[in-house]
Amino acid sequence: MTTSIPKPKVRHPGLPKNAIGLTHRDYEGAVSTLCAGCGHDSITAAIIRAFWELSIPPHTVAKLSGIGCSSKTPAYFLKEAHGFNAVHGRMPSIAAGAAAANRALTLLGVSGDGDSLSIGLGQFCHAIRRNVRVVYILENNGVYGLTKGQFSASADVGSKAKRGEANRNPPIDPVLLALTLGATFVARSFSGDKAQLVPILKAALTHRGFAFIDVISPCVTFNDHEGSTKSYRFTREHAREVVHADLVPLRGEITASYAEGATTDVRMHDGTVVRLRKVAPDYDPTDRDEAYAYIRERQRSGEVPTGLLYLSPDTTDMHEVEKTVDVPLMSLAHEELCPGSAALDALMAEFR
Amino acid sequence: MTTSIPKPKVRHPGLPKNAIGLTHRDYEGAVSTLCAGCGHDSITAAIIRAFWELSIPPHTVAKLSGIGCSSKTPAYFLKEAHGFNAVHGRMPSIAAGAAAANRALTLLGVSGDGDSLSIGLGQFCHAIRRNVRVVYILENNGVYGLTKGQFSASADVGSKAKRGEANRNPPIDPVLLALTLGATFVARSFSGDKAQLVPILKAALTHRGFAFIDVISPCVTFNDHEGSTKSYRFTREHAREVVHADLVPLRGEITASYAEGATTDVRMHDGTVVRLRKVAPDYDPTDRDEAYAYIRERQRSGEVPTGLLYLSPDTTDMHEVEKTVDVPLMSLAHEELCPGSAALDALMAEFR
Amino acid sequence: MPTTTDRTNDFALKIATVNGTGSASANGLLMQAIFRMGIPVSGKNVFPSNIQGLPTWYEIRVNHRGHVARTPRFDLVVAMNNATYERDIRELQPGGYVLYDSSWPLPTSLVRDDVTLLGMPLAQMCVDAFRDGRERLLMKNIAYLGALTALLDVDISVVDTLLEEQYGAKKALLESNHRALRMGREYALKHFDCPLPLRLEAMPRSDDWILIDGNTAAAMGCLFAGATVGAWYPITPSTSLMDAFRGLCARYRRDPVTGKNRYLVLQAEDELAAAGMVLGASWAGARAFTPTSGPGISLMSEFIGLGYYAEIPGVFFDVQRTGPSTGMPTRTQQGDLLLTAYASHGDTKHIVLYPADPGECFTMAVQAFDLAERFQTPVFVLSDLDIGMNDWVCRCFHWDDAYRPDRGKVLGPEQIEKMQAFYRYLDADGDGIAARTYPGVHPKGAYFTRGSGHTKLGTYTEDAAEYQEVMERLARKIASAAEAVPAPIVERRPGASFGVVSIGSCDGAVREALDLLAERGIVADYLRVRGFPFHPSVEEFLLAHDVVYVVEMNRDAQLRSLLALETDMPKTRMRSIRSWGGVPLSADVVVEGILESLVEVHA
Amino acid sequence: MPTTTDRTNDFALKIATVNGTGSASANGLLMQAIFRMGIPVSGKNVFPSNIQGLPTWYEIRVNHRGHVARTPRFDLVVAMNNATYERDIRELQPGGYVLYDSSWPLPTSLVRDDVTLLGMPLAQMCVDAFRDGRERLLMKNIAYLGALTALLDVDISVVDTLLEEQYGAKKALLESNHRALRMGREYALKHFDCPLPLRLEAMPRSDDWILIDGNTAAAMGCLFAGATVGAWYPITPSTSLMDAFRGLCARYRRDPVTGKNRYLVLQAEDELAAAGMVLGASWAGARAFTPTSGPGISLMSEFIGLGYYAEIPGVFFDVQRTGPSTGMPTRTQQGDLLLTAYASHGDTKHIVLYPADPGECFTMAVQAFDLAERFQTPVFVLSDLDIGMNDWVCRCFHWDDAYRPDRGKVLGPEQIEKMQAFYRYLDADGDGIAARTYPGVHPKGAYFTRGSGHTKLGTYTEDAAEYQEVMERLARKIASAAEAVPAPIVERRPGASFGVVSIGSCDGAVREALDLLAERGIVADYLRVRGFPFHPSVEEFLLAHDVVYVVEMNRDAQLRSLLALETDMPKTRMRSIRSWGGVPLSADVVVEGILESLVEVHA
Ligand SMILES: Cc1ncc(C[n+]2csc(CCOP(=O)(O)OP(=O)(O)O)c2C)c(N)n1
Ligand SMILES: Cc1ncc(C[n+]2csc(CCOP(=O)(O)OP(=O)(O)O)c2C)c(N)n1
Ligand code: SF4
Ligand code: SF4
Ligand SMILES: [Mg+2]
Ligand SMILES: [Mg+2]
Repeated sequence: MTTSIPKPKVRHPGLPKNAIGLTHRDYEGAVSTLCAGCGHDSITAAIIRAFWELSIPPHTVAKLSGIGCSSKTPAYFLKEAHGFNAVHGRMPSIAAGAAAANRALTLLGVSGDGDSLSIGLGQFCHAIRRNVRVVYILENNGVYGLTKGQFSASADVGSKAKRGEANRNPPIDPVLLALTLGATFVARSFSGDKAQLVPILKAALTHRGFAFIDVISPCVTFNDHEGSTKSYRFTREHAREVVHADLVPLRGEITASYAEGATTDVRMHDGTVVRLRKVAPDYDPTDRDEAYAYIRERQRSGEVPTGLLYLSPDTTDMHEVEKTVDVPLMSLAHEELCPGSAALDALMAEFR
Repeated sequence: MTTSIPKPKVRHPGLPKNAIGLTHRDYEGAVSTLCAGCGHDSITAAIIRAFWELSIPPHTVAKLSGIGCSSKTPAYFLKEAHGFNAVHGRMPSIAAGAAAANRALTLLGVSGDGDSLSIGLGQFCHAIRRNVRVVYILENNGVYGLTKGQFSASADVGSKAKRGEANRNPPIDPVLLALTLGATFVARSFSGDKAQLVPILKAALTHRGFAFIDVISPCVTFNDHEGSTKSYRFTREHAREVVHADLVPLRGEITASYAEGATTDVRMHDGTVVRLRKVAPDYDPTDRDEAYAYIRERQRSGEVPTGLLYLSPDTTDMHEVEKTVDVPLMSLAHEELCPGSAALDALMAEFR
Repeated sequence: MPTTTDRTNDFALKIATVNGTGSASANGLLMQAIFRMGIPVSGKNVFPSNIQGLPTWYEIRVNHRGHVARTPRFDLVVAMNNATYERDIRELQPGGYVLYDSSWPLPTSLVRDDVTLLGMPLAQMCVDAFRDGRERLLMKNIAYLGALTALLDVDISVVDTLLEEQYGAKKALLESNHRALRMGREYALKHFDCPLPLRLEAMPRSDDWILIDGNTAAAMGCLFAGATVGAWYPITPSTSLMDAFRGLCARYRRDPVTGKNRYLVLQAEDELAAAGMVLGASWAGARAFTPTSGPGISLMSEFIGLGYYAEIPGVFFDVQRTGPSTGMPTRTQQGDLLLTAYASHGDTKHIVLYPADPGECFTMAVQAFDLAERFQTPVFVLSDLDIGMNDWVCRCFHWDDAYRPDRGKVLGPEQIEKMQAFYRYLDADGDGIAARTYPGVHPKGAYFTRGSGHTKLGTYTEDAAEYQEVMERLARKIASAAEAVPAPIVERRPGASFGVVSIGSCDGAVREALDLLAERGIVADYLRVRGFPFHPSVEEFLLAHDVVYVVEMNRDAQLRSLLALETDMPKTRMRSIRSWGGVPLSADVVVEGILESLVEVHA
Repeated sequence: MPTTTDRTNDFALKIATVNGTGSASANGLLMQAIFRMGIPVSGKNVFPSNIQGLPTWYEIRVNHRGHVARTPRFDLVVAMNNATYERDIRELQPGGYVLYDSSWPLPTSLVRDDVTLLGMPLAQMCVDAFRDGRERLLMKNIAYLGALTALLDVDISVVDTLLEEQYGAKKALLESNHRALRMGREYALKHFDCPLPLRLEAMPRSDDWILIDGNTAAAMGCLFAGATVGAWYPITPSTSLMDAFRGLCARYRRDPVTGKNRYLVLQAEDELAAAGMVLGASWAGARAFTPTSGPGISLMSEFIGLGYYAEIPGVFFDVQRTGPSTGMPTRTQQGDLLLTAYASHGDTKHIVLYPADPGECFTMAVQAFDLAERFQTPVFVLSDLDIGMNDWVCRCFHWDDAYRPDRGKVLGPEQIEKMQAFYRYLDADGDGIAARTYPGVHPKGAYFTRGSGHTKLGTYTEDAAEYQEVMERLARKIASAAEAVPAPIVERRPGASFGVVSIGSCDGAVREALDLLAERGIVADYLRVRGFPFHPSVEEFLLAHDVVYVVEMNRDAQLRSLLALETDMPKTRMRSIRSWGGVPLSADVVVEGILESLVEVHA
């Protein structure tokens, strides 16, 4: 569990620097105001790590969220990045708009299970469909944290509330949903497993399109008790990594060798290679239907399969689909946009 | 193609009567104002047929819809049933409320692909999750008919608009979506195939829970041209019935015999048996994952699988989940609801 | 047989047909031909919320003095829909004419002895002249158009040119149209007393006039203002605005080298998402807009509040239609005046522009972007179905190449670099407007945009004083927009005994009414509001008159309410005149309303 | 050392802690103990929109005359949060006291020489006395409570009883609480000059008083009114309303034989769905309601318009919070007055009730269902965070067993059977209200509910006259509700020179202010509005005064706007007094506001 406490004025010359000369601290944000032990804070730490490792200039990132404890977290990382804490459940449309305006921004969306699967379900699904380029993290704790512990739509049947009452509505599984809707990058992880989450985040950041990461992120205050299926303990006991992602950077080389069939390499648009190490050798993480069937099968046997579960080898994001110019629309000069008086005069003739 | 033109004042003594003495005409509504040839009108005809055959008293039904050409159709059948033409995309919540208030009503919801898969997607998904008891028909034409032909979210990639432009966003397949969300009754049919649709409707009406029927229903005005994948022609050529439903009524008997493994019988709550005749003998329409995988596989080979694709053998609807009394809540007398002055006085003591 | 006085270039006609039968193009041709003859004209398309088979009307009014507001007094009815015969003939003025399809006899019950029946076996003629079923249906429309050219003395060469322009490439179609046109015309010339006293006479024509609908004009405004992101969910009567924008962009916004698009139109999943897309795109530095109608504004309400409080620009076109709820989607109204002024929960107030015609749709669309970015807030452009979807004769649009978008206070990387620290909500200039930065520009420019309580430094707060400080600035900021919105159009007339105030598409009818009243010696000053918060001159005008008539198109006198709320004019001095059944206002309503009220006052 | 005058049963204190540390229960115990001593008291919980670790305050005011509106003038601060020391000590009145945790030294910079510091090593004491970490944290709160019992002279036996009632079954917990309480009390008795001049003295107590929050009271109203369907989406500060309703139903709505539920609560996926569920259930014949707050009302706007136009009942509780957008969700305000009165696009107007305290939350909840069904329209109950979530001393609620729900005009099967034909929107009685039928009841009762244009017979229309006929009836119907909503509370005082109007939770502070002004010889009449459309007596009151002060809690004077819009009172005669930073109104604001204005007028 990490709480990011930036001390902005103090320089730490001893801290390791990344390729652009920034330290880990340069990727931090304000002090977290979440409950001590909240899973969301660990995800924040993983985000900081991933951006630092990839040497992404913080100010080229925009952090977007809805409303909820999870949605507060963008304040706790990348203080040099613009943040947008939208209204409840509607971050995906803000993301689509921001992506439309400036395709050069790296968009990171953080949401909760209430935010994405209840009030925001429609927007979530349509952002997938539109393949908006955004790394979309769903910090999934099975409850509404900020409004004090109601079941969310991801709560499993039989999972118990703090006061003992069991949830009776079937859960919406965001991973299966994303696969069904044709998402091009689908992962599930656990806030307690940074070793798994950081590489997934890095892979997501190289993905051109909607990169979806469902992260089980226990709510210590309202959903970490006996009988909950989103507790630290339950998740630790039931999570099974089925695909591990490693990032082979542009000019990098992975030297370790793996058994035949144990890995699948996917080359991303920018040339980076995502190497998927699979637990089940016959599992193909680039086959949507296989991924779906495999996850369902494991779930039936009580497991929570995790990892970069599906990665589409080819993907066209919103801008490619819409054939927009390569530069950000917001950077176009007035002259490039306004046809001018001569054009108007000519146009007017058509209305005479 | 049928347009229902009731002639309310004229009695037709020669018309066949159902078990409660009503003729087909008694299940009709106002004259359709849809375009001649619209698929939706055929669905209307199938609905009339199914209700008549099941001898359901029209006034025990409530017809619900959103906004769109499809959503207008409840005016064209069951004139003796209350109708509720809600706002765009929000019929599922009206259905949940109406079901909550009066569990004795037979609820029939009619929606469009714009209505259910765009603006109403969230409500649609959550009604499935809640398992509200309603027969939910999605009259799917791949376009927004009423607003003149924009692509809807069910339009296939590459499907062409009337003016030639091709759709580039991946479709939301409502059948796969419903399966993923745990719907307990999932069917797909074609407005042009009454022989298939009527039995599905009848089976749906006996289902205790959310019975979902996606009906491809061509829009002759905006989406029935060459290049459309929701045209009459395309659908006729690509639809493949994979499961045919027959209803074996309470005291009925199906005499025809089928080859081993070619049928699956499912006994509904009211004792009715739904007999599922399968094209693929090894296909189990009561297995959600098998259904999903099978549909995907057929789709990859360019087919549109139709029929009662999945039927959950056991299902608990919203009222069962919530353990409400057996009678409609709206029928409870004031005395059964109001604790009265003595109870209030006693309660007050707890606040002193 | 009844007689009519000479009505050259001064009459109204109505064409009653069934929708989906192709009458729109014939009607449009007539309208355009009259326009090309230089005669002031208006056309109102009264269509059902339905795709095919229901009654639809096209109303045309010509008036040489330029009064082309809708009139309910028709001199000629082209009665092509027997389902509405009764109503159509009933609504005809005494002395009027009915052109009908005599392939079937007219029910005798409908015959009025104070009108002239002009029967013409149109269906039969088309069956005889054309082979294909669909063609027979369509050409019937062109045939009645042909008859009308004779009856009304339309310059046939103008119609020929129009047909040529429209179908030039499609020879077969052109030929059919020509044939049908001539057939109708010749029948009329032969059988009727052509032209009728209701006739047209070409007037001097200038290039200064165009025929255009408001949604197309607004789309041009978006194009010229440099909007790059449009997000929308289809809804009548706003849909054609985005259609037009896409059409224009396809022509003007393709990169000449790569062929790639310099715009992105997002068909959103609903209006909530469309609003979010607009705010997201504006926040990220694009000019973004959404066209919608009343139900959409209701759905966008939460996001509108976010835009107000987090100070994010955005342009929202509300092409108003009739009614609360779904209402009558194909009828016009001005029912969203109160809603747009104060949309969303909590204390909010918004900038709203009120165009009166397509010309103002064009200019105000551009102004809306400037105001939205200058004041960093959502701006509404409140048009209506009549302006948006009907063709209007307007002065030609002009563009000033010196125009540069007012992007408001946006700090560039150099400016940010020079700053000690950047605080998003700090009113450095004392004008209520704080500078903003775009994401991705500079590390020091980063801040956290949120709809929750924040201080002037941009940090989260739950402190009363800090919260109030920002909210008070917002109130000042929006109040200061009163001077920036378009000033009202004011016409003072010597000897005026009262004032009249109106808004938007009421303009034409009110002006006509004022002329009619003036003819009777009743003189009034006139003001048309064009923006909210109201320009100071609005209050001045009001206070300068003992009595002001407020003319608008909604049930609850919403403009009067806004004026009562936002100016010092006592409500008692503002009398309400309203027309809100869904059809455009006509001068009669205003004249009668004022006369009745004057009588009351003097009684 | 400073001195204070004797302040027995007349002072205010503030307890500053960190949320999530368990102080709420200690604070509640103190509040309850004072209540049980028969002393008028109020407690305001000022908490952050956060779960753990941020500053939170609990303010208690006692006043033997019954004035328990919030006061910003604190005589004692229990300073348990060093993050807010500075502010907490700054806000103390001269002569006041600070009880603080002296386990760590108080920064000298904070020391004020006009207040008395009472240091007590609470953390240390708890470390010594308790083993478990969590227990040490929790018991610190009970220890300061113990100290307060000594300092304020709280009847310790009352606290003992309360602990017994609360933890009776949990022996270990009870023991710890007792021990901590005694430890704190004894320390104080030993080290401080107990009691302080700020002390409590039991007053005669009657069973007529209860301590309750408004959300619980509203839930009771829903229970007793016979509501069976509740639909909601969680949102602060309305969440506890549905929690309470479910709790009550679990006790009172189980079928005694089957154990099955006579209610159904639907946790909706969002507020739009919650509104749809309410309308669906009401349409089908149940009494249905939803609790929400401002953002929820914005999201429900489209459905509210449908309810209005299609005439479907529904009860909407808006427990108001601060701000536009997300604002300050844990602060109070009256910012939705305009929104709820006219919510949704097009011409609409809604019935709204304005409770001032939990007692009215109970009665008005019941009235809301009756009004909604009688007028067949959505009805809002506009509470706020202060009323909804804080405990208030109220008169005991009573229930009249003769009460029968007013279901409005609903035709049963026999009545329908007897009719020639049923027309849903026909105003048969001339009162603007048409009879309705429930689905499933009778074939002849069927009709088509829709938000699109319809005639009085219930059929679809796009005709102006038919459309207007129904809309005009709706206007009449809602106007007639003015006589049916609760009449305002009016207090006329001899010699009054002006009037004061307020609303909702402003009541206590305004009453106190009027008393304070009266002490200075400034006498005013008082009216509190309780319903919208305004009861005719509201206008009477206004017009009877040359000047009326309108006191409310929002930035834009929304009540004053509503009064200006809906009555003939000239705006110029209504002066606005507002407090809108999120904390409940205090009498000072009103007194100062009126005094300043009087000076201005006389200057
Ligand atoms: C329109 C609206 N409705 C309701 C709320 C209240 N609300 C705030 S956060 C939240 C749920 C948060 O749950 P989730 O997204 O799972 O986030 P978590 O707190 O669990 O991380 C709700 C209902 C709101 N802010 N806005
Ligand atoms: C809030 C709102 N937005 C937009 C509309 C406009 N609208 C009416 S129907 C419709 C789409 C209908 O498409 P679909 O549901 O597929 O029905 P179809 O007409 O194709 O049967 C739209 C966008 C509306 N009525 N309400
Ligand atoms: S309530 Fe739960 S989700 Fe929210 S901060 Fe605390 S632990 Fe995290
Ligand atoms: S537009 Fe299409 S969907 Fe609508 S009625 Fe016509 S054919 Fe049917
Ligand atoms: Mg959550
Ligand atoms: Mg459709």
